[in-house]
Parts: sequence; C-alpha cells; structure tokens
Amino acid sequence: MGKMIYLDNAATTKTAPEVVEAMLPYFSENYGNPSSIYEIAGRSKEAITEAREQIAKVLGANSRDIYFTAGGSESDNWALKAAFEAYSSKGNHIITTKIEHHAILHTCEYLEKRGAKITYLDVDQNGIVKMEELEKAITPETILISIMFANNEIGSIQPVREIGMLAREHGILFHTDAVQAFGQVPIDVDALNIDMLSSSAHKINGPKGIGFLYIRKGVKIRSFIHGGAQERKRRAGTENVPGIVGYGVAAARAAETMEERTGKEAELRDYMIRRILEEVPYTRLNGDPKKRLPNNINISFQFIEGESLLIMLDMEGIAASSGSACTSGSLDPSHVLLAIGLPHEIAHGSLRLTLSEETTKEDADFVIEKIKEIVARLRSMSPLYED
Amino acid sequence: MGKMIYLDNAATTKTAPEVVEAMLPYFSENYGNPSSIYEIAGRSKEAITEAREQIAKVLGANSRDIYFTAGGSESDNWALKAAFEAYSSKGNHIITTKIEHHAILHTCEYLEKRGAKITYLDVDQNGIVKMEELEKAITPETILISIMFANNEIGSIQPVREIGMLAREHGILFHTDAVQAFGQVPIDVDALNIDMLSSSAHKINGPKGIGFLYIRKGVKIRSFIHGGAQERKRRAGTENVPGIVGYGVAAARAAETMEERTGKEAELRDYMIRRILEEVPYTRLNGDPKKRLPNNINISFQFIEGESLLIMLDMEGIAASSGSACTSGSLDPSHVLLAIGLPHEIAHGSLRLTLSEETTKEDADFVIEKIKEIVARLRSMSPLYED
Amino acid sequence: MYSEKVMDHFEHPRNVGEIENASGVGTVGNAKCGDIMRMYLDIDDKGVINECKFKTFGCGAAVATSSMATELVKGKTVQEALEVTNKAVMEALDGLPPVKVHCSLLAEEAIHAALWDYAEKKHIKIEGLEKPKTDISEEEEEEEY
Amino acid sequence: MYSEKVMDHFEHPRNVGEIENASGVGTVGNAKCGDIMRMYLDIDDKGVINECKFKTFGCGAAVATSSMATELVKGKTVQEALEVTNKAVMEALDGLPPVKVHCSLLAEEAIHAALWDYAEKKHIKIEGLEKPKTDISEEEEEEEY
Ligand SMILES: Cc1ncc(COP(=O)(O)O)c(C=O)c1O
Ligand SMILES: Cc1ncc(COP(=O)(O)O)c(C=O)c1O
Ligand code: FES
Ligand code: FES
Repeated sequence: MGKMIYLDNAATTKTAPEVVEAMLPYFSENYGNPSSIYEIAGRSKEAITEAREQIAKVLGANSRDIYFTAGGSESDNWALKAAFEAYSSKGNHIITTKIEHHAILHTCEYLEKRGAKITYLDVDQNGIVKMEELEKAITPETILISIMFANNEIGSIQPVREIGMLAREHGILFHTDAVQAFGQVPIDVDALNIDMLSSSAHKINGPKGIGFLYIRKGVKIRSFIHGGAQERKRRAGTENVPGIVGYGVAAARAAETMEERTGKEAELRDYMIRRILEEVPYTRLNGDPKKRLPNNINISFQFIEGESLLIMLDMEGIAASSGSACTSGSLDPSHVLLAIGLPHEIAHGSLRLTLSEETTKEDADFVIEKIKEIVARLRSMSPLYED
Repeated sequence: MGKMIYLDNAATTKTAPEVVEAMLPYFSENYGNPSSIYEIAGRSKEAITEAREQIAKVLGANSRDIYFTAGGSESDNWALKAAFEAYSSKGNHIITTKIEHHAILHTCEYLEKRGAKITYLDVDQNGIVKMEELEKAITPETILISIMFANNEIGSIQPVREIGMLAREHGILFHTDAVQAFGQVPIDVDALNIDMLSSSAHKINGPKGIGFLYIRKGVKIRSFIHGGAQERKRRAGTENVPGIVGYGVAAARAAETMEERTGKEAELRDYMIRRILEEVPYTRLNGDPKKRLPNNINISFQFIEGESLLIMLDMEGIAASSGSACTSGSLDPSHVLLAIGLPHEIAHGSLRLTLSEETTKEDADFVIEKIKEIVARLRSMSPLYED
Repeated sequence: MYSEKVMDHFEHPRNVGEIENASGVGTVGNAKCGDIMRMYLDIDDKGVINECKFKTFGCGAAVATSSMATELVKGKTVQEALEVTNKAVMEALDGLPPVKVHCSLLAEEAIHAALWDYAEKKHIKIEGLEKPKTDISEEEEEEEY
Repeated sequence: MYSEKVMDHFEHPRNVGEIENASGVGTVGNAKCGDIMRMYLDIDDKGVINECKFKTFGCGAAVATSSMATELVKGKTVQEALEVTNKAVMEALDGLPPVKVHCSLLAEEAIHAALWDYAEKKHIKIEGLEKPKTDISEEEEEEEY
C-alpha cells in the first residue's frame, strides 16, 4: 500500500512527534515514582505539575482542579458514578441525552440498576439538544446534567453556555464530556459554568491511555479508584508520568495552533461536504451544518452499507469510519444517527470523515473521487437501488 | 550529582530500553484505534493480541482471560467492587489482610460503607498470613478472599497455594494482588487456583499507567469502567496500545530472565541484609527471612526517623524508600510494619531497599558504608539514643 | 480481520447482478444488522442451476459469502444446492470472524428462498426444503465469560 | 520539596547536642508522626540565652526547624525568645511544604517547654508563657476540595 490518508481523527489521532519526544525522558531516565522523596522522583513530580498547568490553562481552570485518569471513559464513569453517590441525599435524577458516547450511556444504564432515574433527552434533526426540553426535565431531585460538548459521530456542538447557565440557576451540577471538543474549540470552564469536564489525550495528538477529569473546587465527588494518595487523594495509582507529560504538551500545542488549524480544517470540511452532496445523488449531511466540529464530516449514502464502503476505502488507502469506532463491537446502527431520525438502512450507509491538520486539498479531491466510484459500485450491487 | 544508585524498584522501575523501543511504532506510525476496520487499526489489534498472549503465557493462563487496565490500583478496585456487586446474592463478606496495599484496603473501607463485611486478617511477625485464622474467618456469607501474593513493603510471600486450595474447597473466589510478584516469582493461575490476579507493568520494567486483571473464565464480575466494547465488553476505553505492547514485552522479558536475575538479586539481598544487621547495632530485618521477594530488603534502625535517612541517602545519590512510596501522602507509620508488631518509633526508622538486575556488588558495598555513616550521624542527633 | 479469500470475493465479487425472468428469486434480510441479500437462480429443465446472480446490501462478509455461494451452487442440481450450507460457504472462504458468522446464514437462506420461489412457480415440492424465513435475525447471544 | 535553606540546615544542622546542667530542658513530641524534639537552654543571670542545643528524632523539616530555632533564640532574652514562633522559624527557612508546617510547631513548643522548665527550676513566672503540651499532634484536617 502506498500513502495512507487517515480520516478517522475522531477515533484517535497520531501522537505528535514532539509529544513523543517530550515523553521519552520519563521512561528510562526520569522514571522515579513522583510520590517518592529523592531527586529523580522530584523531576517526575515537577513534570506532572507542569502538565497540569498546561492543561488548566487551556480551560481557564485552576490547575489543582485537573485530575488525571486513564482516558475519557474513566473520566465519564467517575463523574457520573461518584456524583450519583455523593449527591444521593439530594436526589437520584440525572439528565443526559440520547446522543452521548457509550461511556456515558452505559454508565447511566448501570446507575439505573442502582436506583438512578435518568432522563435521556431527544435532540433535534441536527443533533442539538432542545433547551426547553432540558428545562422541563429538571425536577427537585435532579442532581446532575451530563451533556456532551460535541458529538463524536456527527460533530454537532451543544449549547453548552446555555446549559451551564440553566444548571447554575437551578443549583445542579453540570458535567460535560468534552472528549471531542477539548483542544478543538475554545472552552472556558468558568465562563461556561462547567463543574466537571472529561477529556482524553489521544484525540488531540496526545498518547492513548491518559485523560483527565476537571472537577471544580467545591464539587463533593470523591474517588472512583481508591488506594494511594495520588491526585490529591482522589485518584489512586502510580501516575502515568510519560502519558501525563505527553498530554500536557499535546494540550498546549492544540491550544496554540487551534485558530489556524481549525480554520483550515473547517474550510476543507465544507469543501468536501459541498462536493459530495452535489456530486453524489441520494446523500445527506448528518449533524448541524454550522454548529459542528471543525474536522467532522458525516454523510449518509442511501442504498449502501457502511462496512463495505469502509473496506473499499481502505483498499484505496483511506482510513475512515462509519458510526463510531468504539462501538464497532455491535452490529446495531449508530444510536446517534437513529436519534436524529434516520431510518435503520440509511443510518447503516453513513460515512464519517474526520480531518486532521495534515489533510490536504489533494487528499480531499482524491477521497471525493474514490467515494464517487465506490458508492456507484456498491449501489450497482445493492438490491435496494434501482437506477 | 554523579551516578545514581536506584534501590526503589518496588516503587517503580526504569522502563527497559527494549520495551520503549517496542512501544515507539505505536505512537506515530501504527496509531490506529484497534476497534477500527482499516489496515493500520489491524496492526494495533494484532499487537494487543500478541501482548495478551505474552502475558498469559507467564501466568499459564488463557489469553482471553487477561483484561488490560490502567494499573494495579484499577485492577484491585475492579476485582473487589465488581465481585461485591456480582456476588451480592450469595453474601457480603470479604476476607483480606491487614498488610494489603492501600488499593485493596481503601477499597475495602469504601465497600464497608456500602454494606460489606470485611475481615482483616492479622499476620505473623514475619508478615505471613496464618492459615488457621483464614479458615476460621470463612462464613457462608464469604464471597471473596483477597490476599496479596507478596507484600510491597516487607517482601513477604504469602502461602498462595494453600489459600487457593482453601478457597476452592469452600467455593469462594480468590483474588490476589500480584503487583509485586508478577514477573518476580513463578505464578501459575491454574496450579494455584487463582480466580483473579492484579498486576501493574511499571513494577517489572514496563511503562507506567498500564496493568491487567486476570479473570478466570466463569467468574461473573462485569465492567468497572462502562462504555465501548473494548476488552470483550468488560473494560471500556480506547486501548493504550503502546502501553499494552510495552507490557507484553516487559512480561516476556521478566519471565525469560527470571531465574538468573532473581537468583543474582537474592544473593545480593542476603549479602546486604547480613552485613547491615552485623555491622549496624540496634537493627532488625522486617519480613520473612526466606519467604521474601528476591529483591526486597527492609530493615529498621532504632532511634532514627525514615525521612531524614532517605534525604541523606539521596544526598549520596542513593534512591530508597521508607515504608511504601504510594502512601507518602500520609505521616502515619506504615500499616504493614505496625501489623507485624513494630512499635511506632521503630516503624518510623525503617528503610526499604529494593534491588534491580542492574544493582552491583560495588553498589551494595557503597550503600552499606553510607548507611553506616548516616545512621551513626542521625543517632548522634537523636534524643532517643544514648550511647 | 477477513481472510484473503474473503477479501478476494469482496473485491471481485462473482456473479453480481440480476437475472431477467429468473426461475427463482429469493430475498432475505437480517433485521438486526439491517442487511439484505437477493439471489436469482436460472434453473434448466433437468433441475440444474445454470446461472446464479446476487445483489447484496451488506457488510464485507455478506458480499463475500453471496459471491462464494453463487459459485458453489452454479452447475449443481436443486438437491445438491440444498447442501450448500453456510458452513460450506464459510469453509470455502477459509472462515469468518465469529461476529460475522450470521452473515453467512444470509447466503444460505437466500438460496433457500430462491429455491422456494422456484418450487412455488413450478408447483413442485423440493425434498427437504422448508419455507424460508425472510428475516434471519436471531436473539443476540450474551457472550459467556 | 524543601527549600535550599531547609536543606542547608538539614545537612549542616547548627547546635546539635546536649548541654550539661542546662538551665532548662524541654522535650515535646508529635504522637501522630511519632517525632520528638529536645531543646537545651543555657540562660545567664540577666535572662539571656547564651547557649542553645537540640536533639531531634524527626523528618528533614524537624531537623531544619530545630536548627534554625536554636540559631534564632541564641543571644535573645527569655522574653524575646517567646516571640520565636513557628512562623518566624519557617520564614527564616524560606518556607516549608504544607504537610510539613506542623513540624515547625515542634520547634516552637520545644523552646516553650525548655523555658517552662527553666521557670519551674527558678521558681519564676514568665509573662505570656503557658504550660506547654508534651504532645502537639492535632486532629488531621480533611483536605477541602
Ligand atoms: C502490592 C501493590 N498493589 C497495588 C499497587 C498499585 O499499583 P499502581 O500504582 O500501578 O496502580 C502497588 C504499587 O503501587 C503495589 O505495590
Ligand atoms: C465523546 C467521547 N466520549 C468518550 C470517549 C471515550 O474516550 P476513551 O476511549 O479515551 O476512553 C470518546 C472516544 O472514544 C468520545 O468520542
Ligand atoms: S453484518 Fe449484516 S450481513 Fe454482515
Ligand atoms: S513529620 Fe513529624 S516532625 Fe516532620
């Protein structure tokens, strides 16, 4: 295979070489356990402090409110399960949406078995939460609103500011799964009234297996992983020092390049969307045309099935996804696409392309041509397509 | 500072250069999300499969029973919390010991608040569980025995085979925290009747932030982190591919070199213990003289306090620990040393030296000389010491 | 994830298309995964399958198994074609990943459906052929640990 | 973790030792961390501290604060010595990590205890000096988040 065009940056990203570079000294040189007292341990500790500050800066947060975890899923589990426990005397009601990542949805199902009442809000056809419905869903028992910042499949960006204001007015905790948004769109936890925020390094050219949960000072949730006194006694386990260092560098890098990078990506995104919709019949764009992640394209091709499309793209050296990568264990069509009202067979034929700063106009043109060929070919094989 | 003599390998180890080497391609080249369908994702998936097999082999386990986690603490939390939930219809009683790592003890305290009854077994003066007491502690409500394979502070190795047999006879699950033992002593999960086993890569020259929980087929515990379908739906989160790869290599390496390496370490260990006990008055060895980890030395020096000793050793370029590194957030003397019967002030003056394959005889001699000097100096400053 | 044979049949599917005035046409689907397969048979007077074509809306495994199934039934008698089970198709493809076994059932059922259609049109009864389901989706099995 | 000044006083502690027939000796401990400090004062007829020595069984901060405290009280009158608070000692050391603040209390209390002993021996009352505790361990405070 020749060149690969990687357009699955919402699933995971390449760890940036400068990130790997920054991590390297913490494997075999400064490998001390940060909790120890001797000199090389001090170096690990300082490195963690710096990374924590790098990340806090991107969020306008206090660095002591950043708690490192093993990734977005752990952060989501922690936020929901620990809030449910910590605020049980206030109530048992949690509000979320139908388009959350499984790390939220499956955690909610788990909590339902333990007595939680969960409201799963509908979204509109563009995948955006309806504020009136959110407001109506609030009860005196509501302890937590957990709504993602931006959706991983269709890229729609939620009205986080309004949600934060509403939550604050009602004195309800607000958690947002920002795994797709952190480093891609500007976030200020104070301006947006965010109480907890989940993120994962590998989505922004950081390493896999490291994430954080932002917990605003005053939020009473405790440990999810009990044990040693790491992370101010809130998250036990010897710190993943190289991972943390890499995350810090990746976050600083994402913030620095954000404006230029996402501007370029959004332009290419819109170019690709326009051409595909114009040049391939029976297609539709999923997600909001405006309020969407700068690098997200999600298009349904009627009469064809996603996996075949992906395999054929792969044969041409194009890495893409259909629905969300994390859920590929299942054959069901994406719950997000169903939630925005797509019928099963159309949901099946959807393609997600998520660009990176490295994606070029030539890549885009090549991919568009290949999509046209492959879609035509698969349609000619489809019993549903009559031309 | 010149050369460093690192004798805190129970806290964490240097990631072996060949381990880092093996990890590197999975950061910026084969960075695909293993759940995806395209070619580079296939490479991540294969790499994980191989690492799982490398690890399973060391345990005599089926590779499908190895579930990757973010480290020993997560594995311990998962094993205990999920077993407590899954077997609640059978009972609520868990048996453990007073010398477990905090990842077990604090999880037990958490479970106590949720209705668990926990028996914390005493140990003998060498830090070994007494089988009669274990047997007596079993009730019809007992759902789990969780006893560590080897202690992280004093190195004592528990009678795991007998515990496994007893657990099997009574139809009780047996979990062992083998974070200190995996790769250091031979373990066969079938021969030892181990149902669940926790481990952490960074203790055997693997990277930080990756561990596993072995779960024997048939054990009914479910997810601790809910979300995507990774790890056969039992542990959500995008896989830490480089970490997993590094762990596989580290495990294979530890198994291969085990006999020679630990033979050499044990010899040096015994040499150092003998000389220190002989040449420094008012000292005692903590932990079992025979049934102990090959690289663990733990000695109490009467009349002096551990932190001062550690700082002075650090000034000489010697990295060591006093009590367990993970707990250094606390000022209390080690719960392990108290459990084997040391009075507070003697527990305070204990030093743990944990060797590695790189420790030489010259290092040992240098360290012994420095210990002698420093202990003498601190004693001369101590109000407790009258010479 | 797929064997080379599967990839070959996916990349170069044999016998894609339709047969006009086919002797039998069968369409089956799997409501669970949403996939659909249609099989066309051209059967001569001696009951031999001369021609077999398919159309598939489905995953890679569905395409490959359709293609292989058409290859396997071509030239066979109706009775012989009945023995082209999903197992036989999978074996001919050097296996399928466990989650994809159900896809091969689509091919088996599509042949049966086409044969059933042929028998109805001909007003004959084919020994051993039961009325095929149009939806083969089964209960999802909980994975056992 | 420690400032340079702390490390200096730890590495080269001033005034380690005992004073025979000291005017006052005070020993205090912190049962929580198990550490113990003993302070010896030699006070002349004018109530000036001529000599001050210590012995400490304790952490790095305990050693450094003892050392600094002896330096600070030397040459001072009894009344002035009372003003050598743990805050003053910490400031002189360029600060201590938060978990180590309590260690500096040991030094303050040890001076007070030695002065108390001196006053008792002399049968005098020192203005502003209360009977010192022999165990300064406090309730562990829950960290606020
Ligand atoms: C016996 C034991 N259990 C559990 C752990 C926790 O492992 P980790 O810090 O990798 O989470 C450790 C070491 O820190 C340990 O020594
Ligand atoms: C929105 C969202 N939340 C959570 C996650 C889980 O993150 P991780 O796989 O790093 O645990 C992902 C990605 O996988 C995501 O896109
Ligand atoms: S997944 Fe439906 S046919 Fe393969
Ligand atoms: S910890 Fe006890 S004196 Fe510092």
